[in-house]
Amino acid sequence: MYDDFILDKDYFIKVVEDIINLIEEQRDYLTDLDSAIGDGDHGFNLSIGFREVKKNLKDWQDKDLTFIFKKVGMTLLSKVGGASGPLYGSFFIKFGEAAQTKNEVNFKEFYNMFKAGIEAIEFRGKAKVGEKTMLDALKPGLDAFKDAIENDLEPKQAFEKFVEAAKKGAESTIPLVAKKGRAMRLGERAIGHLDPGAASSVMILEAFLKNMT
Amino acid sequence: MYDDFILDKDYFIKVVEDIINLIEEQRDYLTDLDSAIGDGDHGFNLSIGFREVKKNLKDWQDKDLTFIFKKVGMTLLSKVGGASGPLYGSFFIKFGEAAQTKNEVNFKEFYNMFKAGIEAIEFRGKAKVGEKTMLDALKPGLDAFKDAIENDLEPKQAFEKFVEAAKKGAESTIPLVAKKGRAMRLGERAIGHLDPGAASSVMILEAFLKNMT
Amino acid sequence: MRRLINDPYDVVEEMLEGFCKAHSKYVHLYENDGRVVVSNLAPVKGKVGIIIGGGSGHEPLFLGYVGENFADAAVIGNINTSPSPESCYNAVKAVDAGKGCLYLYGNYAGDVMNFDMGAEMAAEEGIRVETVRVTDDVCSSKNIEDRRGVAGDFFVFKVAGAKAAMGADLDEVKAAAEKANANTRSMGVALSSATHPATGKPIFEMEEGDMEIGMGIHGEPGVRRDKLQKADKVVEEIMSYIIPDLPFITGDEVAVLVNSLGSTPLMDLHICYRKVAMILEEKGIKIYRSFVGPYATTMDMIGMSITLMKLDDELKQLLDYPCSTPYFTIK
Amino acid sequence: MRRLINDPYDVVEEMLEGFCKAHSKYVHLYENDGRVVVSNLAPVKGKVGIIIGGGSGHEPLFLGYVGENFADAAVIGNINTSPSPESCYNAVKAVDAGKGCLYLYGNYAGDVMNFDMGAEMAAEEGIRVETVRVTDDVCSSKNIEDRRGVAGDFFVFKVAGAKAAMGADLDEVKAAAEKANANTRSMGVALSSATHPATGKPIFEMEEGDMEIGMGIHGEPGVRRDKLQKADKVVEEIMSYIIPDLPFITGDEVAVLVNSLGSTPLMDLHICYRKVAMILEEKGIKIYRSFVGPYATTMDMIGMSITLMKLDDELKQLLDYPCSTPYFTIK
Ligand SMILES: Nc1ncnc2c1ncn2[C@@H]1O[C@H](COP(=O)(O)OP(=O)(O)O)[C@@H](O)[C@H]1O
Ligand SMILES: Nc1ncnc2c1ncn2[C@@H]1O[C@H](COP(=O)(O)OP(=O)(O)O)[C@@H](O)[C@H]1O
Ligand SMILES: [Mg+2]
Ligand SMILES: [Mg+2]
Ligand SMILES: [Mg+2]
Ligand SMILES: [Mg+2]
Repeated sequence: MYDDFILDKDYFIKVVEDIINLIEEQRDYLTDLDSAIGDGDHGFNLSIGFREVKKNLKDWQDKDLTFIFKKVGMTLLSKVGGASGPLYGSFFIKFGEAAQTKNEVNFKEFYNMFKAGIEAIEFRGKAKVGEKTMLDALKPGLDAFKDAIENDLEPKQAFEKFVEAAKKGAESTIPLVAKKGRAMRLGERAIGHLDPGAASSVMILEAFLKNMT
Repeated sequence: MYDDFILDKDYFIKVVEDIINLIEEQRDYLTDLDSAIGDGDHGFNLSIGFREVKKNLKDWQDKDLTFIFKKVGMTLLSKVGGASGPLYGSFFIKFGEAAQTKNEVNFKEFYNMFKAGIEAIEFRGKAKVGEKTMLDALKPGLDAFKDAIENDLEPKQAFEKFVEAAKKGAESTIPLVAKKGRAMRLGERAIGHLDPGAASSVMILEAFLKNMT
Repeated sequence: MRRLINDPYDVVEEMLEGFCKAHSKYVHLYENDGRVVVSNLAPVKGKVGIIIGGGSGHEPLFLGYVGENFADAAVIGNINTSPSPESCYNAVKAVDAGKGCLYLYGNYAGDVMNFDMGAEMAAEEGIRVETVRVTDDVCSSKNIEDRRGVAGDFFVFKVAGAKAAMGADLDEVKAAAEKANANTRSMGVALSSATHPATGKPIFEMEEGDMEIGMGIHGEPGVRRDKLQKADKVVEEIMSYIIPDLPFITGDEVAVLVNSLGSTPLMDLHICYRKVAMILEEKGIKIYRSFVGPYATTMDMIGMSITLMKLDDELKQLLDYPCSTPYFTIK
Repeated sequence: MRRLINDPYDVVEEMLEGFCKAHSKYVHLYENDGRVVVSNLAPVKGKVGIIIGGGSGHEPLFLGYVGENFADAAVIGNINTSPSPESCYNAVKAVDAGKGCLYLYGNYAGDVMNFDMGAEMAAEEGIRVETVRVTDDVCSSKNIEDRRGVAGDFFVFKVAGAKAAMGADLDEVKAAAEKANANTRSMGVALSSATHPATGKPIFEMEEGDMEIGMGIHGEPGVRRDKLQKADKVVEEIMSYIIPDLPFITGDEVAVLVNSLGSTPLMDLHICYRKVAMILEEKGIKIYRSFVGPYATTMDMIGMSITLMKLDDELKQLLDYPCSTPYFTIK
């Protein structure tokens, strides 16, 4: 089942376009989340990066997935900076690498791309679940995705589990004290606020889901 | 009639005390007037000066009127600065000098004190009536005072004419374009606002009137 | 109110106490007058005494420029208010080295009266004191001698300080300062009022999102109030007043000062500077040296002013002349 | 919004363009990277390369301290956001003179990740890059290595810059910077938020009349929010955190920095400095040298921070060592 479920380049390009639009639309919302517990710029940071991606996406489209996502990642890395630049930058670079210069991937490969990307975030940021970061969304999400695949759920259903669990994970950051990033030193005062990076992670996953048929 | 109307030291001390209180009470009002057309500090400036007068008045009381008003004037001169410091400072110094080291003065001498004081303001500031300054209150006031004396009005009545004309003069600054002081460069925009120095001048005169029996 | 102060009636004295402690390598308070900040080097033998001053609230102007090869003393008034005649006179006593003194200040009615009285007192003692009043604010009057002094103070003071440091006599120092003043033009824009510490209120009203072109450094109203425009537009408008006023023309060399009125980030100042430089380049006016930062402020006012000084060889040399003060140093 | 800008997405580039024009005597943009501000003297033969950097919005930090005997390059991030790994690496390429380079920056998750990646890239080229992260903000964590860097950056950078200028090797420069960092403690108070130019809104909410003790220079929340107190009270509270933390004790000699977070008038800073000096005097701690002004800001934030650095003979010499940059010069 998973071998036959092919995600082609059109799909990934549409996803990237959707992410670009989502980040632009949600820029101020993400920034507001960061105001409460960080330095009030997460949405703006991502929008700087994805505006640059938007500018260049056309030039990359003819190349393979590894190339495209390397470019997306490098763009975030070089234009965003901060915490989210290297984290999402590494995510997309590794995400693309796992596609092994193909132009389309099957569902199992698709899972491996996320696995590689999320591991890159872990490696770069050295955060653990429960420290009130984007990993609180991504890690439980990935686990649920894996479970779903092991239980042979339909591809789209399996990815729905991913997004659902990521959402739940993001919400789980609300009552948490932050242990990483700028919010770390907030102590008790971080409690009651959704982590902005967790929120943007969910948005990105939703763009992947939305374009899945 | 005017020779018998004696103003003694008690009178002058009470007047100074009243001015001190008036300036404190009206500090923010005068400052607001100055906000509209100047630099928003006239009341505060005068209150700095008269607070210092208040501190030292006790030490001067045993001396003659010339000494006392010299001290009042010097205090304003040295503590207020700005435009109103030298103007009111010179006023009080010359006002006192005209009392010729006496401890009390008759009404004619009283008139001469104001004449000397107001001339000092003219000399220092080089302003003319109609330039939207304190002189617009003081000059017509003094003229009316002089007329009243020439027409043999009762002393208190004569001084009422002074204050009345000064008030009218102050109000006449409202439609004026300023030609001196900070408001000078306001052009048309000074129109519609009472000059703060004219307003404080009227307050000071009112303290003289109020204590007259 | 968003000011860090104690009793508002003590702000000037407490500031001076803090200032003279923090910068004790450069300055001290004159023993006979707590409103006179004196350079530790003054009186400097064989040098004309350079005395600057005016109201408080414009820091680092005036006291920040007292030190080596700049001003010998600053006379400090209350907020937005000229110092007293006595203090102006005491500054002369503190720094005169027998070569006379030069008073330098912005042209405001209050300052003129008080410094003039100070000069009269000095004259009675046989000390010669000359005066140069800075009149750089182009929009403050049609008549140049009626104009106010704003951030151009900095250029005129710097030039006079250097000329005196080079050993010139009083007439020469005065002539250099007058030339600097004659060659200097400024204009500003305010985006907010300033907070008077006594009342805790703005010294005038201004809506967020508005700007006032031509605002003075005491909050004196400017030429027009409007909705805030983009930085480039604002700079264009200001430059359109400054350039034809002198006029500055193709082939001229200028010093540029983009000055913060207090609360404008260096980021914004440099964005403005970028446009100033572009306009000057377009007009073929060469920038010799530039200064960007808070040089003459109005406490916490948000806003910016642009100053140009047309240079000749003497002014270049004087501008570049090394000096060392708490808030301005050239190596 | 009360900011003078054009398109908010261009603020950093336009600021850099203006900055490098205005201060072209000192700096230029690296030809291969528009986010690397390089000293005109770099690479300096025989000298360790001093590279500082971080997000924009803290001007004059970081770019204002690039010049002679201070930093060789500053790497510039977006507002409140670390620069990219590529730019951190490019800075090394721009200034390395064969003696290796030292990265110096405030200890923030983003900066650590990006500079570390830059160092990895340099290592691949065989260039040795060491790192000292400034951790002076006492209230940002119990563990010193988790603490953020705030205005203490200035002291640590100054010390490292001087040590490198004296010809020390990379290990010695790093050791001096580490000593400076270990001896430095800071804490601030904010009276307002700062305006993010993109949103035009404050980066966090703060009522007029409130203050937040311990606020970070990116607006990270502090230890408590309360009604604004008198300056002396605020200083007392901040000092009560700083002094026992190192601890600073009787007989110590210190450098003091009273820093504006952007929109605090020098008047208020000196009123605060006065109280700092009184407290130190009481405790028998001697002030060796003081700095008062905007050294590390948060755009237009109103607020102030206090930094103390405990000195020994070496640190004194390094602090006093002459340097010349657009925003800090010692003659
Ligand atoms: N070490 C880390 N590991 C994983 N995620 C992190 C880490 N540090 C920060 N983050 C994420 O980054 C988000 C903040 O990103 P952003 O505001 O763009 O960067 P900055 O903190 O530099 O301003 C946080 O909400 C958090 O989810
Ligand atoms: N040349 C002058 N002659 C007479 N009065 C003047 C002159 N200049 C200013 N004034 C008066 O001084 C008032 C302002 O005083 P104040 O606000 O205390 O001083 P400053 O203008 O220095 O702030 C004006 O309202 C005006 O009445
Ligand atoms: Mg952030
Ligand atoms: Mg006034
Ligand atoms: Mg005034
Ligand atoms: Mg940030």
